[in-house]
Amino acid sequence: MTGVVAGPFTASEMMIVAAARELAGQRVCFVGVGLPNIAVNLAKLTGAPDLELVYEAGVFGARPARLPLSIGDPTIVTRATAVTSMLELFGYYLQGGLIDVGFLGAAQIDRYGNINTTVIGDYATPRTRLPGSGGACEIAIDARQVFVIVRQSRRSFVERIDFRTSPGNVGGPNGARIRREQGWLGAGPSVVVTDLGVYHFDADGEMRLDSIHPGVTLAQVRDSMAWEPRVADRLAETAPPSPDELRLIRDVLDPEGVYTG
Amino acid sequence: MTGVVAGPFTASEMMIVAAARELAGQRVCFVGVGLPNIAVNLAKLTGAPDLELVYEAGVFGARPARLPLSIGDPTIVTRATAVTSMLELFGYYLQGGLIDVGFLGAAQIDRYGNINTTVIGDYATPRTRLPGSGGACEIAIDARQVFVIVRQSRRSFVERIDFRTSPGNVGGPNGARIRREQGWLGAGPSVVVTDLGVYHFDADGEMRLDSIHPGVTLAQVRDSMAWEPRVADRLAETAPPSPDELRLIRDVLDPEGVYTG
Amino acid sequence: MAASKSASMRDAIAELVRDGDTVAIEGFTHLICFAAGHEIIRQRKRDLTLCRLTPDVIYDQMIGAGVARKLVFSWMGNPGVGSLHAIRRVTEGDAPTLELEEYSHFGMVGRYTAGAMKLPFFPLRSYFETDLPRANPRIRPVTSPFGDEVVYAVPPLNPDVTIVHAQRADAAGNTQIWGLPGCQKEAAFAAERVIVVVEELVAEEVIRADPNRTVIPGLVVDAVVVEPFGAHPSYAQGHYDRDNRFYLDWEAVSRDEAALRAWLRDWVYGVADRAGYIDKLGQERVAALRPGPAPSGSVDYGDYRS
Amino acid sequence: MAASKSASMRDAIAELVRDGDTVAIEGFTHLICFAAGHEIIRQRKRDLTLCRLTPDVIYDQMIGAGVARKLVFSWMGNPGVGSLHAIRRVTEGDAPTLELEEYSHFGMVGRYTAGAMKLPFFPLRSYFETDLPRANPRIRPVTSPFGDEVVYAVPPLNPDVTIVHAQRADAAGNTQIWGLPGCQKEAAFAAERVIVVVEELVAEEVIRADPNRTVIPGLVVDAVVVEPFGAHPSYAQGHYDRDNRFYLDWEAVSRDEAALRAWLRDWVYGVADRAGYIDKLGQERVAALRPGPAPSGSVDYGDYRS
Repeated sequence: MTGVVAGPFTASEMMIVAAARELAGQRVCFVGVGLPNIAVNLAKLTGAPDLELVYEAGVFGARPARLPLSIGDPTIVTRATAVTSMLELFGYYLQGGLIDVGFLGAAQIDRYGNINTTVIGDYATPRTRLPGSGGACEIAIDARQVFVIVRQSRRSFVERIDFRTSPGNVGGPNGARIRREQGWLGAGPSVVVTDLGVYHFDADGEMRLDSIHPGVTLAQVRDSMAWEPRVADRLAETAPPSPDELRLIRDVLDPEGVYTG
Repeated sequence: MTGVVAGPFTASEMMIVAAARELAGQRVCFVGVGLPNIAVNLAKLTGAPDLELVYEAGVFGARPARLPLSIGDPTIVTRATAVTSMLELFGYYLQGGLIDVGFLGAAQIDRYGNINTTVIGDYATPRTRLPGSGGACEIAIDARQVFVIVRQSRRSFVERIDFRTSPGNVGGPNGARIRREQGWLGAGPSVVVTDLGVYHFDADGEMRLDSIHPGVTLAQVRDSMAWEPRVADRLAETAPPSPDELRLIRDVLDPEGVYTG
Repeated sequence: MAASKSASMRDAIAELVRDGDTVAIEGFTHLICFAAGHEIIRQRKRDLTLCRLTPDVIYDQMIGAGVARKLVFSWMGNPGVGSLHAIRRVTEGDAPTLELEEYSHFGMVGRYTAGAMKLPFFPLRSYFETDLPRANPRIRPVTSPFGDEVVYAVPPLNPDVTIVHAQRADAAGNTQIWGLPGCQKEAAFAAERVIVVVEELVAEEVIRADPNRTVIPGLVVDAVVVEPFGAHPSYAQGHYDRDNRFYLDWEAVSRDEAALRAWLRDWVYGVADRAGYIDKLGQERVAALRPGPAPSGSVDYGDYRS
Repeated sequence: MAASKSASMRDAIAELVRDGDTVAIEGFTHLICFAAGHEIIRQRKRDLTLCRLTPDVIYDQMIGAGVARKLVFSWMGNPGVGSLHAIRRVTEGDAPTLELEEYSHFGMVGRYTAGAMKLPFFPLRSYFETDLPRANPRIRPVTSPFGDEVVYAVPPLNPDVTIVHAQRADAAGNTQIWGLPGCQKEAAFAAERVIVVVEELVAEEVIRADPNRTVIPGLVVDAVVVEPFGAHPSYAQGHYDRDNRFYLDWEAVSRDEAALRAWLRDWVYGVADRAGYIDKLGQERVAALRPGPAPSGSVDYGDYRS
């Protein structure tokens, strides 16, 4: 990676690159398909060559011959080192504590990293019926840490989520205590990567803006969330994608621009 | 099968034949190796051709090319229709309620069919340390019915067993109620085949001698047990092994006389 | 040796799926039996409770056709594409008409597992500090008898009928799957009745050559239906690819109730069976989904006879 | 790609098995790693808690050699032959010196499973109306939160080290087994450290050709030891037969403490490693245990790249 600016890049590319960099030093990652899949594979090719991938569909050690189009893509099975039943995947791998980093998306997220992917509106008579938990609630509890990738807006970064599908730092300062007392395996969300910036969490469990992406203003960030964000004392500008990172994304990982266009 | 007497036969052969006949009409049988294995295979060749065998070691639909020498014999795996982990064997097959008949042996058995295979003497400082439950306690609870094969003596047919490893009809009349109230899948022991005779159980859960083997006297039976046995009003003599049954045992199932000599 | 359980899809569904049944068509992204779903629609079954971790396009079609009164699930969506609009239409707004009972993936897996093991509950470390136990009172805390730790529990799920698609089975129902196994084994063992739908019916000897490959024993199988390409537009590892175009196209069909009705008329009611569906799809499209070869290689079980 | 975990048996046992550890050498009748047991004896490990559903001849040897202070098990015996007399000598009479913690088979399987799943307990329908919960206070009743049914629970078992014998693995520890899988997978996932001992080290490509055959992923494996014939006198499906004569002969050895000491001197302390043991056993005896061929046949995973 170099510091050379590589010319224009998309918001998706910036998100992928920012997430990939956060994976440096991590060992075992639980992946769905889409942006996390590309981020994880970029990390393997750059700062985290030893990263081991566990796919939610039941694959360990995938060696896809093409970019998987969905988590239902047979290319992640052929020439993998292991495939596994859902009982073993969720029981032995995830709940068994083998996953260092899990990725989550979000329809709504609050300042403590609690996530809603269930309904918008009332549960019984929702305005919008979302997909539900899937494995998200388990990832939030069992993965040693959680990375969230989400596009930021006043509809997604909300003061109060309509339904808590996946617990983040719960109610703030007490989050860590709750996790510890209830014997959770995971420490909760550690990174939120959006199209505008990168957040980490303060010791009391609240999200803190640590860097904003090139070309993004703090005002834009504030306009795209429902609460007044904490901002790092020394707010950084996210280093833009390097030529090498962009080349890997565009030529190797998503040559048809399915996810990154 | 014919009624023709086939000349001399061993006590083991009589036990095998008597057990095999009891299997008529049964569908799925849980087998260990030894006498039950031969009995089950004899039943398949005679009165219970549709019997399906589940081996405790994790094999369904075995087609052994030789008589298995132990439950640890690879011949039961090659050309079976399925092999399975212990979790699935005990969880899905046995506790899942798929087993119609399970076989148990016994170091001690009482009049209610409760069985000890754990210790003789005090548990903490035993005179004899026996193998323990293995799967016996599960078979006794989960198999729809249980067949016991045991050689009879004052040491094995006792007034009070030293340790209850596998529950039979528990305390007698209340046994069926206990099984029902606790939601057991199995109805408990239904047959006890010994070297002297065949027992079934009365409605109140106590063993009843229904037939004695050819050449055995009722006095002999009484001398070989520690309680005064109930005897059927019309005590039968067990039909001796037919020539066909003996031929199958000697020529096909155990040509080297490993178990039946 | 064992009696044949071979049946046509029509007969298998007619005899084994009854109005009001709880039905699971399982398969996590892989081996989803669209063929059975379509036959259930064609036979106009009603009031089904449909169970599945990931109600995807097949359940959108079935619920759009009106076969179900309730859905038990953990994630509903058109994977990689978006929403299931037929399901959303009956679950959103002031008067939803489809009852929902919702878990997480591991919760659903635990339910099938408890069902297969005849356990009164399955414990798991999910649901802490979430709204799911409030939304679904069948997710309940349970205290460990060792150290008083509290975890959650889900109740057993024992479908009346589980339908599993597989690469191959013998006539007795011994069924082999390779690629993602999902939770088909647990769903099958948990069920009262099991229908296996296969790409290929094989001789018993093929199954017996590799007993570790057997995922579901004939012991629990009631009918074996041979229906090549029966998992389209999902995939069967080694047989055909996911037809991604279908999933993309479904978005527009599913959004528009009239389009959905037209689709069902053309592709389900309007064809007699799966063969008719495939004819309509066209050999070119089918052929394009065939992968190249990637053989597993053979292992030796050893012939033990001396 | 992944770093090699290849190690000699000597190094693997020296580095990964420590005095006082809880050790599981699993394998239900199949793939019992006698080679690792002997190395543990040779290195004079002490105070081990040995876990295993079926402590058979290998644990009789290890306990006879004095490596253990405790045994956690469900059935102890010399299968098809009789008793384990070395174990009986330290568990019978007025002052047993080996501590026992005893379950049933499903109880042990449930313990490993709870260990693998980090569950505080595993529920099961065993132990009703038996003396086992009285003999072992770690078998406890648990009430279902659905309908108040009471079943029993066992606590998780998380060995410090699990040792698994297998037909083959790659250098990263991705391990494939065919034939009886026992509960090796659960015991491995539950363990802090895992040693895999294989008949054959194979290229990663062999493993990747058939990912469904992988029972233990390299992810949980710390060392891969190549030790052909390392499961003798038990068997490795497709590689060699059970050496039944050994089990029969063990009866006399095990009954007589002096004979056992002599046996350990000749066959364990007196040989440097497994190769020495096999030399001593003789090529004729080894060759007689080889089965004929029984190939599984190959299946097609499909090459998906377009």
